[in-house]
Amino acid sequence: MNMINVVNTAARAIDDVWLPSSCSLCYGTCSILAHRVDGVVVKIEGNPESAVGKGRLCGKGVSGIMTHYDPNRLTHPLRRTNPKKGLNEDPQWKEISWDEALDEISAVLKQVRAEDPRKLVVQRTTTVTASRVPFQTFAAAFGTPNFSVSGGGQHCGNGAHLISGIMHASWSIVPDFEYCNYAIYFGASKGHAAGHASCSNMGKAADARARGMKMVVVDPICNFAAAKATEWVPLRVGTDAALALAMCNVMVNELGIYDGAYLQAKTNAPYLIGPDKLYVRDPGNKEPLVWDTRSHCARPFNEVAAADMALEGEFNVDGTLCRPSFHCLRDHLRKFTPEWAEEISTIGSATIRRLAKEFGTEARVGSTIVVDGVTLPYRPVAAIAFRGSQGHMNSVYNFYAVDLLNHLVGAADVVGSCLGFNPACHGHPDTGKMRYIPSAGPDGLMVTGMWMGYHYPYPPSEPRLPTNLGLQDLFVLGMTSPFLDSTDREDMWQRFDVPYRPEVMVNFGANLIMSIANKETVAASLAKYKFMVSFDLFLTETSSFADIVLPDCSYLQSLDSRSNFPFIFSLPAGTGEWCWPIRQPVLPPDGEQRNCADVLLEIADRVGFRADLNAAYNASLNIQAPHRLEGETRYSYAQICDAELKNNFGDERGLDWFKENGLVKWKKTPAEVYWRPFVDVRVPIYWEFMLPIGNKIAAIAEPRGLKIPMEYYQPMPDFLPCTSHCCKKSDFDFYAFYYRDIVHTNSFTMENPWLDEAARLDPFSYTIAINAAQARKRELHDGQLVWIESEAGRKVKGRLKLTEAIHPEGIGIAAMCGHWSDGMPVAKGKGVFFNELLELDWDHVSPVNNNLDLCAKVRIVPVEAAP
Amino acid sequence: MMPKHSSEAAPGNVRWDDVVDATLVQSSVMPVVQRWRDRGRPASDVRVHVRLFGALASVAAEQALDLVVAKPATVAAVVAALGERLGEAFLARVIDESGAKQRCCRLFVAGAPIEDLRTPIDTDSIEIEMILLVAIEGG
Amino acid sequence: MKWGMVIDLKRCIGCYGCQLSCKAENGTPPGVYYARVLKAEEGQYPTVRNLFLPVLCNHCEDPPCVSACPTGASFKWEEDGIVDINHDLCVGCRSCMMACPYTNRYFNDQASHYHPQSATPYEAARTASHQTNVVMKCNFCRDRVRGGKPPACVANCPTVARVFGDLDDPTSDVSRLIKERGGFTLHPEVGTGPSVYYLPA
Amino acid sequence: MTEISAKYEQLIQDLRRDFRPQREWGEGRGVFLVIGHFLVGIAAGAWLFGLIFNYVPGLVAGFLLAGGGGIAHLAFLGRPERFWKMVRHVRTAWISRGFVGLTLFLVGAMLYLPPLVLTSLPWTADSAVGYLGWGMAAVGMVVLIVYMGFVYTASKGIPFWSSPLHPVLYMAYALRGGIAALLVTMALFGSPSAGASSLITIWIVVTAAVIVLFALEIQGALTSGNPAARRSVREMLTGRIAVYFYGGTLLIGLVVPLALLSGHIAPLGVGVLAAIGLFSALGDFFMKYTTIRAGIYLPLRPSQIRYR
Repeated sequence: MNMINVVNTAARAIDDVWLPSSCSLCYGTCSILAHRVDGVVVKIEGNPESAVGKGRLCGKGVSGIMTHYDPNRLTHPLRRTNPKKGLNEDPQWKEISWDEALDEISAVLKQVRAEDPRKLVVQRTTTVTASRVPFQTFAAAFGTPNFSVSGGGQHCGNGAHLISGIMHASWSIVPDFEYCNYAIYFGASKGHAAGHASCSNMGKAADARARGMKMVVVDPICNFAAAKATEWVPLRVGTDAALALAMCNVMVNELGIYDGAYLQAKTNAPYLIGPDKLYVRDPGNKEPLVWDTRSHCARPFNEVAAADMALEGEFNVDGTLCRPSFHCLRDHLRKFTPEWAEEISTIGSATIRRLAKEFGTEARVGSTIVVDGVTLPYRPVAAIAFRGSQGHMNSVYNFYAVDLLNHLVGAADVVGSCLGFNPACHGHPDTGKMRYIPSAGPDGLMVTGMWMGYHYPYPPSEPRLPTNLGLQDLFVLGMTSPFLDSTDREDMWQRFDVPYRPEVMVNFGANLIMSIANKETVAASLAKYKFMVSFDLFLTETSSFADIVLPDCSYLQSLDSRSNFPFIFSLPAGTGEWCWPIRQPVLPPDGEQRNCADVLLEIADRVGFRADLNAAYNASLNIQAPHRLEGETRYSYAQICDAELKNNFGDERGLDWFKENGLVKWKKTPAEVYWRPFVDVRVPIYWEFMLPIGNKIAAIAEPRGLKIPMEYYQPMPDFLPCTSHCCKKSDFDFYAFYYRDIVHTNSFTMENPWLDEAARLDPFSYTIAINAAQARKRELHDGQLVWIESEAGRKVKGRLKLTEAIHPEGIGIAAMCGHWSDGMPVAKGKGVFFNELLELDWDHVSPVNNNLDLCAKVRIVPVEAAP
Repeated sequence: MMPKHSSEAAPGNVRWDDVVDATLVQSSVMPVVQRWRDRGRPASDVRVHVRLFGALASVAAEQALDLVVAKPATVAAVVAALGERLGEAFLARVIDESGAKQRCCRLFVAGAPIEDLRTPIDTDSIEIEMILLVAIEGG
Repeated sequence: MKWGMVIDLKRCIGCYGCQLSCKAENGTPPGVYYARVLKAEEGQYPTVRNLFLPVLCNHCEDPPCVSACPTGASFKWEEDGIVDINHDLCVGCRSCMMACPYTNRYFNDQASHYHPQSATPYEAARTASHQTNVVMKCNFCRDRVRGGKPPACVANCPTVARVFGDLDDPTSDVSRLIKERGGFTLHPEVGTGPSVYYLPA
Repeated sequence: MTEISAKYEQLIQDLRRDFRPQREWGEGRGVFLVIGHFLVGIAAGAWLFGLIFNYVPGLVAGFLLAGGGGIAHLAFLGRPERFWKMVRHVRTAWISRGFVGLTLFLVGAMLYLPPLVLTSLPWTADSAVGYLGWGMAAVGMVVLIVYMGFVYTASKGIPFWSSPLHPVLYMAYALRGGIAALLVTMALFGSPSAGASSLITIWIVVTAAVIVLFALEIQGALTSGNPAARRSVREMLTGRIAVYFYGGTLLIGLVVPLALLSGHIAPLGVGVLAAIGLFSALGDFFMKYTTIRAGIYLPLRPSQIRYR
């Protein structure tokens, strides 16, 4: 707690300061300057010194003051006195002291750790990136693999992050706004709303627009990105793969546009594929073979010059007839004709051909450009996908198909192309720390140099009988799992003989009752925990299931030594600067509020695993001698941050230096930004590893009665329908989907009265968007109160907003509104709780990465007659 | 409106591998591809002090133990020795089927993080720390 | 000199950064918006345009609010053309609200704060000082501007859609942009001569 | 829901509308402005006819009504304690002019009127002071009759009001109101020399004029091509204030007086005439009330945006 005392005195001593820190209204974590006068924060502005936000903030960022000063903030630890847990149970909170709280928590954790540490589930929100290290580290030291980020991953990333990782060595992808001339977005808003590096990207995208970058946005609703696009292409919800595959087909088979040199040198396109759909390998070193056109024989890929590798043709290798994977892909694509895609996506075949031609032509295959004196490949096109397109049963193929557009024309991490967020960093010039570069893994395929967890996307680990509650050790291509809360979780655990059950949850700020799926399902799983402790700012819908709620510090009262590291997460991509800002407390805690990171340290002390925690911090922060945390020494979180900073930037740049200066930055070089030509790695345009993984999973799951649909585990992408596409119920004629509103972050910011007011003034934030013509046809009127009812009979109430800017089959709702907790009175009753429409079970997740299907077939039932 | 850079774009099909000198960066990167082929091989002996943390500690009977491995020793040899002493369940968390170190397992030899199991251990009574980090992340 | 603003509708993405940074800068009470963002759509599915239109006081050359004001509370600074309100003079007759063709004036009729239970320390410091029962509106953050900073909404805009400068100076960015990109004003037919220009989306 | 938050909720809803109604004048405390305008208008009319017919009770009525009107105005102001500051902008602001007019009128009336009704005062009506008072009141009266319409015409934010007909219409209201006031006072203090018959004739003529002018204004708004003005008319004829228009303006203000005038209901006695006056005055109130409530702000139409 010593940090806090420092600030306490500071708050009185200094009476007019601008302190550099970091925003936390969303995971974009832009750099801010907080203006404190007489101990009151009177303004928050962007920090112009920083590359993260460049001194400018979105509406959420400037409004943080009202979240911090919310009188509904918790100021004392609370203990529930009503043992019954449920959606309609009042916990009957009673204030207790920190000592009582920590004693009870420690006692419970001590026992669980002795029995089986895996019974502990550590849960955190994605909104506060700074919570990642303390909570992951705590879980690791405690000894549980059961870590979750509630809706995060299941909604926005098991597909996007997995494939960005495999194909771009990064967490997400964006166009190289500085040089890109033609970007096509599939259910993404990068640069136009929420998301990673959101404010920085808003500026970069605007510059690109002003420069004349063409942007096509494929989306069922025309908002945010689509509103600013040169062309909006409305499609049927969840059919993105159909369009992308048809475009690939037109480019490769009708127009013959593809970057042969790239495919030869940087992908597995030349690898020979046998009739079993697998690589044909060298009998000796087991490396995949390619056909050497010079010596007219098959040789290991790493022994042949790229230029000599055959991309097409049929070859006989020791009696097996095989073809390069590109040849297989090219043939595979033929069946995805624009006419076929029109049936599925409702996008005209002529439009599809035009888009393919535009994308292929704009790619300027073969061209180069000089940047900072370095000649580099120039591919000014980018196909970008994110949550929207990958939030379906077909999560993997939807994203994979879209990204194929980039790889076919070599538009991957070169000038003007699709970029990963900073996949390669040569390290800090003074210390050489933070150096990471993608490298060649098994079969020469790329292994990312940096990742958020240690569950790397490639090489995928071996599927095995799961011991994690989320079954990630079976479904190895998944990250965040639905099976911690799903209706069928107990079946799954029994099916796979998971030897234990979740008993205790430590939750940081996640409101999982709202952020995953329908509330009944998640409520049922939460109610089963024997003990739950939750760190919260307010009493959320989820904290009402906790046994103890701890009053957390807001971001203006907290410390974080690595606001924007790993750089692959939320540092703007493209040219510019590497930037390492910190977050520092600007205000002291109110009442009994305490910083969660310090509380975790104290719990570790009381439970008695401080040595493990120190070791875990050393490991997760890469702290090395002489700054390593030693033995059982009781460091404060401030001391740990100080150690990390000194470890990375030298003794002279410790916490005090950073508090003074806010950040360290240094220039990016072309070899870092446009790293791909510089690094000898290949990415798979043919996912040969899928088939074996699928078989291994099936071998484990099917004897235990879980059918693994192998069509999802084929090496090449396909269009596979969502459950909603298969719904034939009459009068269920709309696809409900959600989008991320620009004024709100997850379920959190509705409690901020400024943002709530802005949302209420917005025509869409709290309403249900429906195609005007379709509404009139059904005699539905603007402002009419209706039920949106899912196939499964779940329903949400809201007011219609008639608009021309949505697909005729679409129902668009801004995500995660509709709070009901009295602990968040401003948010209560505002907007529509979309997630209520989502089922949470095996039938509604991708069988590959377990990403939740985020669309639902619904019908509209008027609550009241037209106003 | 044409982008300011397009004029500089040269025509003709320039090969990727001709554009830049791939060794520029490669030379400074440890070629990881080797890692998956390697297996450590022991021969006469050296004492190591091993400390296990987190989940590893909970599956292992002992949290701190001394081992003797044959010279010239590698970390791989130590891991193998630990496997024999602590069993398959333990080993499965440290290395995968191919014998490569699990990503989520972090190893420190005398305080320095190591990725490569071939890292030699020549100095006597050296300390090795091992911990599993949480694999999953989302958002 | 004459301060003016150019808002590039091609850059604006309707993030509400202006509306909210304005609130943060001026501590305006609930229901008072010096800056707002309007959204509307044009055309019919599928050829529809989604429009984001940030609005604020236009600081007109010939402001009807000023001539309608009986007390001179609403006035125009001679030296920089900013239309401002002297709240000590305002009697709250609201004729300026009826006179403004841009509905950018608000009557602060009650001391109020955002959280029903109490005013936040921020509001105590920044909102409480506003007079009640008077009319309020944007004054181009005149104090910031005189301190050499651009208005809060301009400084904050993440898409750099807002440019602030001297309309009398033909070489200023605002003058240049208006000329080069065909800047236009809202309701030119009313003939008030706004100092806020928009660039085509 | 408290009154404040109700108003706030209403504002949020209004700001989302394409056509935002003005609510500051005519709703809540804003109704005092309508009352003020109404009373002051009648007052000026009453004074005018009081002078024409040389009918002191009429003058007294005018004075009292004006006083009431002044108080109503104060009740409307956000900052009544600062009312005197309204003299500052006579040069441009019609509200200032009205304020000055009212002040002149009240002061003048206070100088001219007392000697007419009270004896044993230090001065008489035909003394210098009396003449001064007469003059000030006369000037004030003219200003009051003229200014009001211009207050609305100057409201560029409300297209429905900014019609050039408005001032004339308000002058007509003033006259009609003045007659009404006299008809009522007659019932109490006996008819003036000229007699009721001529008053009724004038009433009929002025009423006819009001009807014509009002019709012209509506027609003007509908044909002005301004959507906000058209919307205002819609509000008045079929919208949220139609009830006041039909019930108040038409029924009370026109149908009832004409019915009474026809003599079928009761013989045209002083009482009936007073009733006619009363109803026609009420009708005028509703006519002003509905016009004000029907005010719709000029919309900020994003469709003005051009594309490149």
